[in-house]
Amino acid sequence: MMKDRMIVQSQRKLSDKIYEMKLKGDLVGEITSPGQFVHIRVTDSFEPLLRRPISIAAYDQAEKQMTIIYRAEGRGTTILSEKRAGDEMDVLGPLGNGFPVTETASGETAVLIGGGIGVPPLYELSKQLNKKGVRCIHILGFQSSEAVFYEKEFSLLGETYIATVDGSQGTTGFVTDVMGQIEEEFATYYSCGPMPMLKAVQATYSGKKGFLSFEQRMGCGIGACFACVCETSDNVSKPYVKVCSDGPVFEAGVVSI
Amino acid sequence: MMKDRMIVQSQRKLSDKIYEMKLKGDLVGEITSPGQFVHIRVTDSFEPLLRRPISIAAYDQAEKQMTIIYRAEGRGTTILSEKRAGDEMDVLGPLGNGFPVTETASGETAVLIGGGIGVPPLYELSKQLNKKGVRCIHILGFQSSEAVFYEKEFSLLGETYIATVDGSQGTTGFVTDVMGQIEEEFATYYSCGPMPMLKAVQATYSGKKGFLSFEQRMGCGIGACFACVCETSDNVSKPYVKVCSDGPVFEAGVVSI
Amino acid sequence: MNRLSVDLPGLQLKNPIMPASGCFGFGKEYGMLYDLSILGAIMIKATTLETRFGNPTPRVAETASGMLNAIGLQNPGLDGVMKEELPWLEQFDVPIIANVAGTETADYVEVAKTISTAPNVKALELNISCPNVKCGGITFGTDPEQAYELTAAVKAVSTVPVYVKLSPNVTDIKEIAKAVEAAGADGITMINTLVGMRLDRKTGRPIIANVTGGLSGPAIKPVAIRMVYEVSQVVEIPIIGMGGVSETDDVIDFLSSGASAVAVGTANFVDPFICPTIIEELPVKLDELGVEHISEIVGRSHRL
Amino acid sequence: MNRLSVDLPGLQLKNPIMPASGCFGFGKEYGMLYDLSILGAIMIKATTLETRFGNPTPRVAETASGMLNAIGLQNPGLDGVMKEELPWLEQFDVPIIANVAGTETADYVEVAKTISTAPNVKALELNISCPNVKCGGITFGTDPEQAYELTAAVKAVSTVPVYVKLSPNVTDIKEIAKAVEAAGADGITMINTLVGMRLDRKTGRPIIANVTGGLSGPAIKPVAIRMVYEVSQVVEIPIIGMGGVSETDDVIDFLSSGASAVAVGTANFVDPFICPTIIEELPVKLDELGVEHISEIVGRSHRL
Ligand SMILES: Cc1cc2nc3c(=O)[nH]c(=O)nc-3n(C[C@H](O)[C@H](O)[C@H](O)COP(=O)(O)OP(=O)(O)OC[C@H]3O[C@@H](n4cnc5c(N)ncnc54)[C@H](O)[C@@H]3O)c2cc1C
Ligand SMILES: Cc1cc2nc3c(=O)[nH]c(=O)nc-3n(C[C@H](O)[C@H](O)[C@H](O)COP(=O)(O)OP(=O)(O)OC[C@H]3O[C@@H](n4cnc5c(N)ncnc54)[C@H](O)[C@@H]3O)c2cc1C
Ligand SMILES: Cc1cc2nc3c(=O)[nH]c(=O)nc-3n(C[C@H](O)[C@H](O)[C@H](O)COP(=O)(O)O)c2cc1C
Ligand SMILES: Cc1cc2nc3c(=O)[nH]c(=O)nc-3n(C[C@H](O)[C@H](O)[C@H](O)COP(=O)(O)O)c2cc1C
Ligand code: FES
Ligand code: FES
Repeated sequence: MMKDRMIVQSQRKLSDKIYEMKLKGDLVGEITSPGQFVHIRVTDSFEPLLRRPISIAAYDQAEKQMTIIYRAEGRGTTILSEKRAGDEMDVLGPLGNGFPVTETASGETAVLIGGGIGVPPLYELSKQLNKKGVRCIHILGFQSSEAVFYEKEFSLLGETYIATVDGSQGTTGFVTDVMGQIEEEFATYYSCGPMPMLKAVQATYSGKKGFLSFEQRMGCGIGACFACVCETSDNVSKPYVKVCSDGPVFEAGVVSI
Repeated sequence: MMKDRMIVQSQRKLSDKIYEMKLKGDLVGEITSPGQFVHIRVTDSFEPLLRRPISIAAYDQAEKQMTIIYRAEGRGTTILSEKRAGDEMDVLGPLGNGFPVTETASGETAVLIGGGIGVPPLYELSKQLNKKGVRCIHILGFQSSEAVFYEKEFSLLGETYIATVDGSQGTTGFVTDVMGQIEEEFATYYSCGPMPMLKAVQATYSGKKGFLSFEQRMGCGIGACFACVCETSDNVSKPYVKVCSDGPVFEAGVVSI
Repeated sequence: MNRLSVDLPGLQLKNPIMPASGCFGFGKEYGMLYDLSILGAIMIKATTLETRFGNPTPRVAETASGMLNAIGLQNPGLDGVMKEELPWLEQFDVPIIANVAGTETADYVEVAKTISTAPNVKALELNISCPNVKCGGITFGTDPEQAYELTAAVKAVSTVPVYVKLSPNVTDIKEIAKAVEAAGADGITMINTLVGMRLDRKTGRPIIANVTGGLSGPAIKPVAIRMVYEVSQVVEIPIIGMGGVSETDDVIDFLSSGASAVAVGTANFVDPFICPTIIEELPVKLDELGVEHISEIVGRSHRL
Repeated sequence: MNRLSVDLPGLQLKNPIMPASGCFGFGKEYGMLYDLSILGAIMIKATTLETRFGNPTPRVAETASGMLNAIGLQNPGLDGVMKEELPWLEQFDVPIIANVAGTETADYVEVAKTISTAPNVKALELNISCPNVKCGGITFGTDPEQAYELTAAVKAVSTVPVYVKLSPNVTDIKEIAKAVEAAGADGITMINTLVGMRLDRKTGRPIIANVTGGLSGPAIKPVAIRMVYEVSQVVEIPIIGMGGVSETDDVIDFLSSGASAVAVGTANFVDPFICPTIIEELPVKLDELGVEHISEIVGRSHRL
């Protein structure tokens, strides 16, 4: 973990309100797994005050470059979307524990299920699983076709199913509607998305080995403030976990949802 | 008075912490006299919250362009100094009543006395007086030679004396030290600068016709909030004046200093 | 149907937006920028019995997302307001809420009695919460009994409904609210400013000549929203909410927390067109929220 | 001579800078970023008698130049703090100020008695001002008599000096300060958070699951400075000031207003290196101000 002044390399709009930004800096050298995140200070002023947690969507340690993909919705992410190549930004990271690539063996199949802005960290995960010889199936859920991004990038890494709530692209409905259609055997699943989706995914694949990445509103991002706790299920020894430092990725069943 | 989104045409550093910025917009069409000011919102965010009052240093109505000169000291003016050509800014103005050019007749002499960031509005004033055929003598006070700006510009418009507190340029001391040396007759004086300077100028030239431009911390800038009042001298009928809407320029003797 | 209309004691508002007292003078300056008839109402600058010059300057200082002021109730006095300011405002089709201030009960009563007879004054706003005057003002606003007495005394003489403006500088604002309701107040306006201070970095001395000032602007909005939420659940009379309103979403927040209408203070200095802008944007917001009439969102933060 | 040293009851500080309680956990996380021995002191997270899970999430929400929190005093309980957290902190050359919380006098007393015996705990900070727990906490902080009783009870059992942490959510903070001084408090820490609220824009419901939260950050600094200014003039005991400190200039402001040392809370989240940065910059500021030792600026806002 370090605080780095990273340099914006590029900024591009991918779809409705969704932006992809490339950043360069020494921080990249410390990333250890896909699914870790960074805590970004979008301005040097004190308004907006807090950092914004954003997942690392891809990284290249040789180039010291990483990619983030985010939705410009509120005040902080809107300011983020106005940065241009060459701008400097205060980035804290890498934070947290990402998806365990080791949990799926070469030759096995993994299902990666993402919803909305939960999709980005699955991209680096799929790249690493592919590299290892794991077959990846991607199920990506969005509100509508205008919100879809990185479909082509994922397709290059494995079968990719899209679900949209309004039916404007792919299957009409939720990722779980696609999950029901997949008949193949698989070893593990990995998922990132909004809480109701994670809940549905865990229920649908109950009994399967899976890893879920959670979101919570954060203060410090490093485990000191107790803002981001989740209660654990009864069968876990600790009463709570912190999303920022114990997670954001937990094995299915750990967090009570 | 209007609220205009003006476009930054250029930004350049003149001396230690002093910047000159040119702005373009319809607002320029409404300027009626030198010494009026604009109230600038330096950011679209709410931090810093308040607008900053800055004098109009020069304007060109045909080109819809005006110049401001300011010291980047606090939070607001520092943000101002980071603007680049092409940026848009929310500017309210022109505000207040400026220096009366009419009070000096063609062929007469006027003394213009400025201190620090009180110097800028005297530039447009001198241009207009010159145009009218008034002979201008400029006495400009600064902290040190590093803070001096627009000496050449003023010299082209008339005799120009510099005083610096540390003696690194021109007369050592204050503008009043130069004023004592001027032996010529003059019809009027015009002054802008910090309160202690205005006080000293008014005392030195007591009995003379003069016009002083005042500063006060402001809220609204248009006369509604009563932040910027000054008490008047006993011989004036109103008990107070507002710097923003009654001033910033008052005839010597009106404001109690 | 007007989707933005609000009916309150004495006040038939075209829309729930009005400039807050002290941030709009008596309307003349903003009247040069837009037609004041579009406003829901206007809360004019505090009026006292006698002319007041107010506090020495500096009277304002900026703080993080906020500002301090210590104007000290400068105003032309009851006479001047009755003879000059209110008649001038009659050209506009807009109800006036007269902010009444004083140092003791007798002044409040005298100002209230007279000013409530002005034809365009449709309600009074009893200022028991001004932190910037030495005696009177805030002391009435921090003690439930004194607040009760003063409200009752003013109610007895006013010919128009009386709203009482509460101070946030108290341990329990609900108590003061209940006291003024019991005394017959027709409505509550809240919040006035929080008492704060800023020092000069070089000298270490207070910037505001009056030493302390009232904190307003976006910084205080979370406190204001909390207080409106609390008070609206313990009184039956309507609330006009304020404190940091700077954009249309803030109005939605105040209404949701339990206010029936909203006043805009400091934001007028930041953007002199903020009131007309909000009034224009409100119907669009209602569409986004799927709401037909603005009254539907009042109090939704705590409605079941 | 160390230009930054500060001597307070029980505390010999290398410098006046310490992280505020609840914003630094028990030091482990920030300890991964820098050497905790450089700090003046550490105010650890509130310790209660039993383990507490705290409030449901969301527990934080951002506001203009500030944030709300309603953590609800989550902590491992007295036992856990005594056995794990405090021993871990012993590796650093830094005095610990233990923040003590509870719901009734008996808990406070029991926690205080035990925790004051830990070798690195040099002072207690009695938390009578936490706005985020249902009973206890803030009620002790808003009533001078209860504040007196509790302070006296804790003083009777503590083996180290006791500082009392005051709530800003009161009509007159001077009264509470005088009460705890009379009860034997060795110092005062102030301010805790202002009670505030933020609503979700779509639903209109409170974002914080606990409904209200404590407002901290730059937004509250003017209120904090005003209160330190007021209290430092009516008590003899020293004050550790806090509320919005985010840069070195803010430290100068708090010292000028009358605090002898300064705690940094929310700013740690914005910049995890803020404490070391301020400590590094302080001597430069002293040079700029032409001051040899930091104690010279304490209280200069009201010194003659
Ligand atoms: C571990 C983690 C990884 C994330 N990765 C991504 C990503 O790769 N791409 C992406 O677009 N988004 C991601 N998010 C969500 C992202 O952090 C929020 O969308 C963002 O903080 C909202 O900020 P804003 O300025 O748009 O909204 P505002 O409404 O201005 O935010 C106000 C406050 O609420 C917090 N907040 C609001 N929504 C969320 C949320 N959903 N989760 C956490 N905090 C929130 C903000 O951080 C801020 O403190 C991630 C969240 C977490 C916790
Ligand atoms: C009518 C008028 C004309 C002016 N013309 C010029 C000019 O041409 N060039 C120039 O450099 N400066 C001018 N000033 C002064 C200028 O407004 C301040 O230097 C500036 O507002 C400081 O802002 P900041 O962000 O640097 O400081 P901060 O310390 O961040 O300011 C905090 C607050 O204090 C106010 N403030 C601080 N100093 C002053 C001051 N001296 N006068 C008024 N308000 C102040 C700010 O406006 C702001 O509200 C003028 C002031 C007035 C009243
Ligand atoms: C410069 C200024 C002057 C004010 N004068 C008055 C006043 O005369 N009477 C009054 O009741 N409130 C006065 N207030 C308080 C406002 O009406 C309002 O309650 C407060 O500023 C909070 O709203 P805001 O954050 O939108 O400004 C004044 C506020 C400011 C900033
Ligand atoms: C997330 C968070 C947790 C806090 N927890 C505690 C606590 O356990 N005990 C306490 O006395 N104060 C607690 N506080 C209050 C701070 O110690 C401090 O008094 C307050 O935040 C004001 O300072 P700041 O503006 O620098 O944050 C907490 C504050 C925050 C933001
Ligand atoms: S965000 Fe502070 S503990 Fe997780
Ligand atoms: S700044 Fe508001 S009256 Fe002058």
